[in-house]
Order: sequence, then structure tokens, then C-alpha cells
Amino acid sequence: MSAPLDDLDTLVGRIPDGAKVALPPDYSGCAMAAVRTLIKRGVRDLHLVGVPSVGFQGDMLIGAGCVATLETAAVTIGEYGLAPRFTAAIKAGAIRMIDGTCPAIHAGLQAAEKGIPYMPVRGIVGSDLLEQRDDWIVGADPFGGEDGPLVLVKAITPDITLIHAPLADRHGNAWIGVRREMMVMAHAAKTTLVTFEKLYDGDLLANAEMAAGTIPALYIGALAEAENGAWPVGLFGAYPADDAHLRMYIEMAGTDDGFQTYLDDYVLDRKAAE
Amino acid sequence: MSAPLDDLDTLVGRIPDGAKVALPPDYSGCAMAAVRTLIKRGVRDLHLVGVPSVGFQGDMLIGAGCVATLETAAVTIGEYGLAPRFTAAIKAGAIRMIDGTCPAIHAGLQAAEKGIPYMPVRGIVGSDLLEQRDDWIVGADPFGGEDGPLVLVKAITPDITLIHAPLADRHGNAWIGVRREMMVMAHAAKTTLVTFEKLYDGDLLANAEMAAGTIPALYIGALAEAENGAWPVGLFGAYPADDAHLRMYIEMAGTDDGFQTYLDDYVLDRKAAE
Amino acid sequence: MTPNRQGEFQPEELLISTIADMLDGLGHVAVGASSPIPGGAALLARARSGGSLRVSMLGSEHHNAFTNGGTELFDCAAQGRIDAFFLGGGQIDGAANINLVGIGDYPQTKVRFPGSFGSAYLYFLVPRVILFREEHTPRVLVPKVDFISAPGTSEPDVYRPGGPYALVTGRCVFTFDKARKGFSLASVHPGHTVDEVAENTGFDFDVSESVDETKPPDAATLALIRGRVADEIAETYPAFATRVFGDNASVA
Amino acid sequence: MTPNRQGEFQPEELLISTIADMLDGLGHVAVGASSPIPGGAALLARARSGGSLRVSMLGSEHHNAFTNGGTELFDCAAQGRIDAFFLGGGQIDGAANINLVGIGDYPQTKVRFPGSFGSAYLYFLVPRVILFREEHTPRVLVPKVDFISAPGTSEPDVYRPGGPYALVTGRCVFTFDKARKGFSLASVHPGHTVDEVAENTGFDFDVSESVDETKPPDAATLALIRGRVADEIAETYPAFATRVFGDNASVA
Repeated sequence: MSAPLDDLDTLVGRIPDGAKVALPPDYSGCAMAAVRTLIKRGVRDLHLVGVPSVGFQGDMLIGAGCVATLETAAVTIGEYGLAPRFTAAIKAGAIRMIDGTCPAIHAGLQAAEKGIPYMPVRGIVGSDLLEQRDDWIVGADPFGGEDGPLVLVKAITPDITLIHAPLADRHGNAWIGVRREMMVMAHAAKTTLVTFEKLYDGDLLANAEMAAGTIPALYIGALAEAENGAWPVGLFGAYPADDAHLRMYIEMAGTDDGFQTYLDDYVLDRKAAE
Repeated sequence: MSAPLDDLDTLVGRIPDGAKVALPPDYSGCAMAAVRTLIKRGVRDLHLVGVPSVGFQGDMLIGAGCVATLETAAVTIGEYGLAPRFTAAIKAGAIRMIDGTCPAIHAGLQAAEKGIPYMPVRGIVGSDLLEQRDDWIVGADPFGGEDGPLVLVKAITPDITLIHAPLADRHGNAWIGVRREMMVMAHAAKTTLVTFEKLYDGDLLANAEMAAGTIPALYIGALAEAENGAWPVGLFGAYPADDAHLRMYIEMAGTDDGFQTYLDDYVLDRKAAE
Repeated sequence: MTPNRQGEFQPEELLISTIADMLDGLGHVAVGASSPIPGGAALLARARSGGSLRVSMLGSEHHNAFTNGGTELFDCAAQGRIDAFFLGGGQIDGAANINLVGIGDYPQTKVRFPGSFGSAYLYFLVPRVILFREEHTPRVLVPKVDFISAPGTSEPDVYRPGGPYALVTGRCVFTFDKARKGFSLASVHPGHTVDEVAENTGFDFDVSESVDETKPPDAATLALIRGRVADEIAETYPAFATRVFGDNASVA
Repeated sequence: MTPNRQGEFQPEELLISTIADMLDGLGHVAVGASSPIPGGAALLARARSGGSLRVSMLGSEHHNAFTNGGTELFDCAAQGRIDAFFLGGGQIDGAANINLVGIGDYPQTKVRFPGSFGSAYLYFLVPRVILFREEHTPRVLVPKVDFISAPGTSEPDVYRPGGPYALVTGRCVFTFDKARKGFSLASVHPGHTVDEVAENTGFDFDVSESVDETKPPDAATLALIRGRVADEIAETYPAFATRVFGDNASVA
């Protein structure tokens, strides 16, 4: 009944080439240790969905050549500057880019969560984004309301949601607190893979306070323990971002060679704090 | 910034005659003490929305003549039997009944939460419910999917959501744990009135574990302390239903006179445990 | 409920065992409110699944893994994550239409039932919907329901991975044939007869030449029901547990 | 940023004070990611609101009342519960269209910005959207953006309770006239001139005969900024707080 407790290699082994993978932004729960393991394995042709934006993990996966398509409202490594590998990939036309806007990405996932083909969204009309999307259609209010056109956003069903949670238990439940975009991502995806910081000794669902912020095992395909697993990005309530490291990354990843050195140092040779 | 802390009379004074009031089912957080106070005040012409069903509080409000319209997927007092005053009111044609189905009620509130005029819902087609509803329209998948018709459910925007929470704090936040139908109700309604069991000494939002199950003050118009405020219905995590009392109610409310005696004894004269 | 082999098992135990047999091998069974017998069946199937069956029981705090409020059961069903569910009906007809609204002309029905709950949705989306109604009389099992809360079958263009699988009553088990849009008598409970079933059923149904007797629970099943299942069901349905299993069933 | 009256206040303090003046009297201001100056302005307005202004700041744990994940800010705006928000732009044009995507032909733009975030939505739904971009050059303030992430105005049939209220840069304040669909120069920051603004702005804008100087923060405002606001903003933007306010600004 409960999901298997994997090691990291086994966990990321569940992500096939070409998978559509939903990732949270840097301020949510990023499974960085899993992403490094995935890069090391040499995964290819991923379709990343940034919910609603993607940061460091997206930039690294793009830089390492793992990504065919990127669907997101933004790529941002916070205050540290533009995402260097993403920027380079766009210039080179190396990835297919599907530009969105935050609420439409949330809406697409919520449509998948509810098993409906689309979700109406306000705004957007008049944005050039609309012209790029064949999965957004302009529609009218069927009740004849006078509030004008709506954008009908097609459901987004990721093959896999990949996240890092502060806590998980032996029953396969994962605690995410108020970061409920990860709850919607888990509901919407075919399955969810979770790395977690610490094992919670007990049943998260049996504790009324913890349960309120818990993704039930029902949605989770497998889990792996990964202490400091969001590093160098921060983890809400646990640790802040590794400022110096991220600045160094931005610097190194500014060139192809620099990024390759970064990969050699921190991903392929695993000098990371894992 | 935070909502006022009222006494019960002041709190229910915020519910005008004719208001569209969303209520949770008996297994969620029922503001029974507030409902008794409301009946005592003699509120009239309410449009109740049971999210998705309504129990004891709906039956009492109907019996006391406070309800013009009832919109719900069901009226049920759990194992205790059919809701006697609801049943009598239907037979007498005393209330306007809008029969729904649970996911459509949730969908209507979620549409209001998202500020969209409607939400598509699966199923329903072929149910006689559909013929009764001018706020449900059958529509097609705009993306041409072959999964057939959808029911487009018009947004439901309650004037007021009225609930009872186990905890609230001085900042006006209310803790509801996993009973998140009340979160959607609070987001969807113009304002939310909360009675609560106990004052939480601190800021619910500053505690990561509590925050995950907390309705932010942002959505809450006013609060009032009401110990044992869900009685005789139970409150999740706090106390069970008062079995003997509910059986007695079903018995007494089986006749007009019996119900009037019940009101005299437990509502108008406040013999209740409040 | 009518007579049974006294001393061997109670009617509720037969029903729990019979329904549980329909759940073996599934991954996730959800149970709605006010459903002690289906709940018991789900817990029995879970007890013998070796941990592979998940049970989500409305109203239970122990057997409820949902953390997204009232909408999650429905979303979960739409995601294809629920394999079986139970529905009842104030009226059920031969086309497996169910009526949870009332008898007579809507809306001012002569008899009013609680309402349709989630039936108009779950009946479409859950692959194996088991109809359960203990009362087996012509008043319940009617030729045509007065109000269709949820239809038994749909036009081919309607998205409907789900639908009726069987109808279990206090007298017998019917299975549902989607192609023919009708019920077949699958087995008659011990102590009951085909004629009695026919007499008490308001709709037409198929009967094969020899109708089996519903398989009684064996000793191991009975032990499981009276032990673990009785304990577990008592959490959500204490009154039911005390009535059927006596004082031995205590909240675990 | 160009010169200012040294020793009196810093450019960031002027901007915080100027933006805060646009927020007084509102009920709820939300601040997006990577927005230390708008964040500081919101916190200043809150500090002098006597508790009536609520601030929701993305990335802050202290000033964030949302408990429904990433979607709540957008839902909350659609519910009419957010009065003001801030947007920037890699390019902003004279019709208040903003471009957060890139320069050149989409998708293979010569310069790529992070992306549109929630602009294509919040710009429609939040009544008072304040455009803020410190860099005031013809490269940023262009005649026509290369890509419209979010349009400044909409056709009459589009539901749009929200839209641009003002554009604040390192040199001046523009207000936006919805009827005319264009900006007017409202004030020029101390140390800057109308000619300099015209020279550095790629789009046409209205200028009245006498343009005011942007009102500098008074002593009480400066004290509040350097005290409470500096402390509060340091939680979310420690690097910014240290740079502008020095070591006095510590996480409260």
C-alpha cells in the first residue's frame, strides 16, 4: 500500500527519457540531489513544467542537455541574476520553449487534478503569449455574462512530479506545509517522486496538525531520503539558499566551459554536500 | 487589519435576512451555537448552500422558518435518520429546493474562488438533476477531445460562509486542519464568519505546522468564541456528536409541535450546553 | 432481513463477506457516509490483501487519507485513483438507475430522500460501483425510478469509465450487464429462493437455469470479520458494531 | 541611479517613500518576487497605516498570509481582495504594455528575460498596478515592446478591473491615463530634469507646463524607513538591506 523507499539512483531511475516532469520553483521544495543524480545518469528529452516558474534545477538540467521542452511562466534564480544556461539555450534555439503565465499553469494542473479537459482563466487576452499557444483557446461565458472573453487552458498532466519535502514517513506520506502548489502537482501528475529531508517517526496523517500539510501516500510512487537534498537552493522552514554557491554557479555557468567545470566538480564527481 | 472579535449576538447580527449562507456538513465544522443565536434572532429568507451536504443546522433553520431556498447535494443527519423538518418542508412546498451533486457544489465554489464564471464538471449528463438547473449547461470540450459532453457549473458566490473552527488566534486566523472544504468556502464567499472552540495563544500563521491548516484572517469578517460551539454535532478532533441528543431531536422534530418544544427548550430558552 | 442459518453467521456477516469478494485484487476502495456494511467489506478485503488494498472511508479518522477537504474524493475518482465505490438508492430500477431524491413528482415529492450526494458523478467515474441496499422489496427495486439521481448507463459519447458492477441486497446478488443494460441474478443468499427474489423485485432480470447460493463466509473469514474488521469498523460505526458483533467489538 | 542630494536620503529611500504614498489608504498590497523597493514601500505604507494595511510579500515568511500554495495570490486577486501590485518589465512602452520575455523575434530572442510570471493575469485584475523599473533608459522605455507579456489596456469587452496606475523609475514618476492610453510625467526626482527624462524615454508622454519635483521623504518618513522598514525588509532581502541601510538593518 505504501510507496517504496528507494535510494536516490533507484528513485531517479523511475524517470524515463522523454518524461513530462513537473518541478516547483526555488522557494518551494526542489529535489536538487535527485536532479544531480538524474544529470549524472544522462537523462534526455525531458519536458519540464515549471510550476509556475523554475529556477536552479531547470537551468542545470537545460545546461546538461537533458531538456527538449520547457513549459513555464518564468526561469529565475531569484536575486542572483538571469539563468545563464536557459538564456544560452534560448539564444541557440536548443530547447522548445512554451511560455506561459503563472495562473494558467496552475489552472492547467488543477484541470488535470479534477479530470476535466480544461479550466477557464481570466486575463491573458491581448498578451502575445496567447498567439504561441495551441493549448489555450479564447472562449465565451456560456451563461452570457458580460465580462467578456475567457482563456480556456488545456489540462496539464505531468508524467511525474518531482519534489523535495522536509518530512516523510514510513507509510509513504510527505509533509509540505503551506507549499500546496506541490499538492496540486501531486494530484495532477500520474505519479509523484519525493525526496525528503528527514524521516518522520510516526504517521503524518494520524497527527491532525501535520496531516493538514501532507501529501497522502496515495499519490506518491516512491520516496528517497536525501539530507540537505534541496542544496544549494533553500528549503522552506529548514535552511536558506547557499548564497555563495549560487553566485559561483551564475558566474561559472555564464560560459559553456565554466558550466562543464561546474558539472564536473559538483554533479558528476559529486563534490556536492550530499 | 484583523477581524473583530465579536460576541455571538454581534457575529450573527452580520447575517442579514435573505443572505446566501454557505454551511459545511455535520462532519466538518458546524457553527451550531451561532445557528441557535440566529434562529433566536428570527432571521428570514436565507438561501442556504450545503457544501456539499447539510445536516442538523440546515434542518433546524428550515424548521424554524428561516430558510427560503436550500441548495445542496443532500440533507442528512448521519445515521440518525431522515432530516425531519427538511422532509416536512419539501412535502409542504415550504422551501425552494435546488438539488445538486457534491462535486458540482465544490466546483461552483471553486469557480467563485478563482473568479471565473463557471467550472466544467464530469459526469451528471443523464441525471434528472440537470433538467432542474438553469445554472448548469451542457458544453463540449473546446479542444475537441472525444470524451463527450461536460457540465458547465455556474460559480456559487455565498454572501457569507459560516463555520466553527477548533482554534482561532487574536490576528483573526482560524485553524481547520484537513477540513479544507471550509478553506474553499472562505475563499469563495464575500466574507466568512467564524465561531471557534478555543483561542490559540500566538499566531497560527507563524507556526509552520498550524499554518498549513489555517484560513488566513484576510478572508474572515469577524469571529466569536463559542466553547462547545458545534454541539450537539461533533467537532473533528475535539468531541463526538451528542448521540442521545440527536436521537431525541429526530424524535421531537418529527412533528410540528415537537419541534416547537425543542426550539423552546434548547434554542429560545437556551437550555443548551452553551 | 429474512431467516438465515442461525448460529452459523449473521446476515450482516454474509453481506460483508460477499461484497469483500468483489473487492479482492483492487488497489483503492472508497466508502461513502452511512455505509457500515460496505465499510466492513472494504476493511475485510483490506485485511486479507496483505497491505495492497487502500481503503478511504468517509467519516473515519483512521481510514481516511484525504487532506484536501470534501473535493478530494471526487477529484481522486476523476484521476482514476479509485477502483470501487458503493451507492445505494431509495429506488433502484432494472436499468440500474438510482433515485436518492424522492418518490412522486419533483420537487414536491411525497417521500423525500436525503439527496443525490456525489452519485451523479462517482457512478460515471469509478470503474466498479457496487449498488447496495439491504431492503429488497418492490418498493425499492422498481421498474422505473421516479427521479434519476444517476443513470445506470449512458450514451456512447459520454465519458464514462465507471458504472454499476453488481447490486447486493438482503436476499441476493445481481450482476449488471452493460451491453444488455440489465441485471442478472448471480446468487441467492442462504435461506432465500429465486421465487422469493422474483416476487420482491419490481424490475425484470435475467435468471440462468441454476442459480448458485451466495457463498457463505468460511471459518477464517468469519474470524477475521469478528476480530479485526469488527474492531476497525467500530471506530466509525460504533452502534452498528455493538449491534452486530456485541461487546466484543471495541474501538481499537 | 543618477545623482541625488547627498547626505539627505538615498535614491532607494526616495523610491520607497514615493511608492508608499501611492499605497496609503489601501487594504491589501501584494508584492511579487525580487522586489525589494516595492516591498519596502509596502512595508512603509503598512507601518503608517495604523494596522489597516495588509501586505503579502512573496518570499517572505513573516509577511505572507497565504496558505493555499502558489495559486492563492492569483485567486485572491480575482476575488477582488488585492488592491495594489507591482510589475516591472525588460521593456515598457508608451501604451503601458510590458515585455518580460525578450528582445528580438520570439522565440529565439537575442536577449531573453526570465518570463511573464503572473503579469498576463494580475495586470488585468489588480486595480492599482504600479510599474516599477529603476533603469530609465531608451533601452527599457521603448516606443513599442517586442513582445507583449501583458497589455497596458484592453478592448471594452475584456473583463479588466485592473491596470496600470503609475510608472516609477529612477528618474521620475509617470501616471497613466486609461482614456488616452498614455503616460503623463507627474514628477521628476530631485537632481533630475524633464529634458533628461525626455532624452532617456523611448516613448512619447504628456508633460504639463510645470512638472513638480518628486516629494522627498520627510524626517519622520526617513526615520521609519531606516528603522522599522529596514528591519522588516531585511528578512526577505538581506543583501538589499545591508547595501542600502548598512549594518543597522538587522533581521528583527
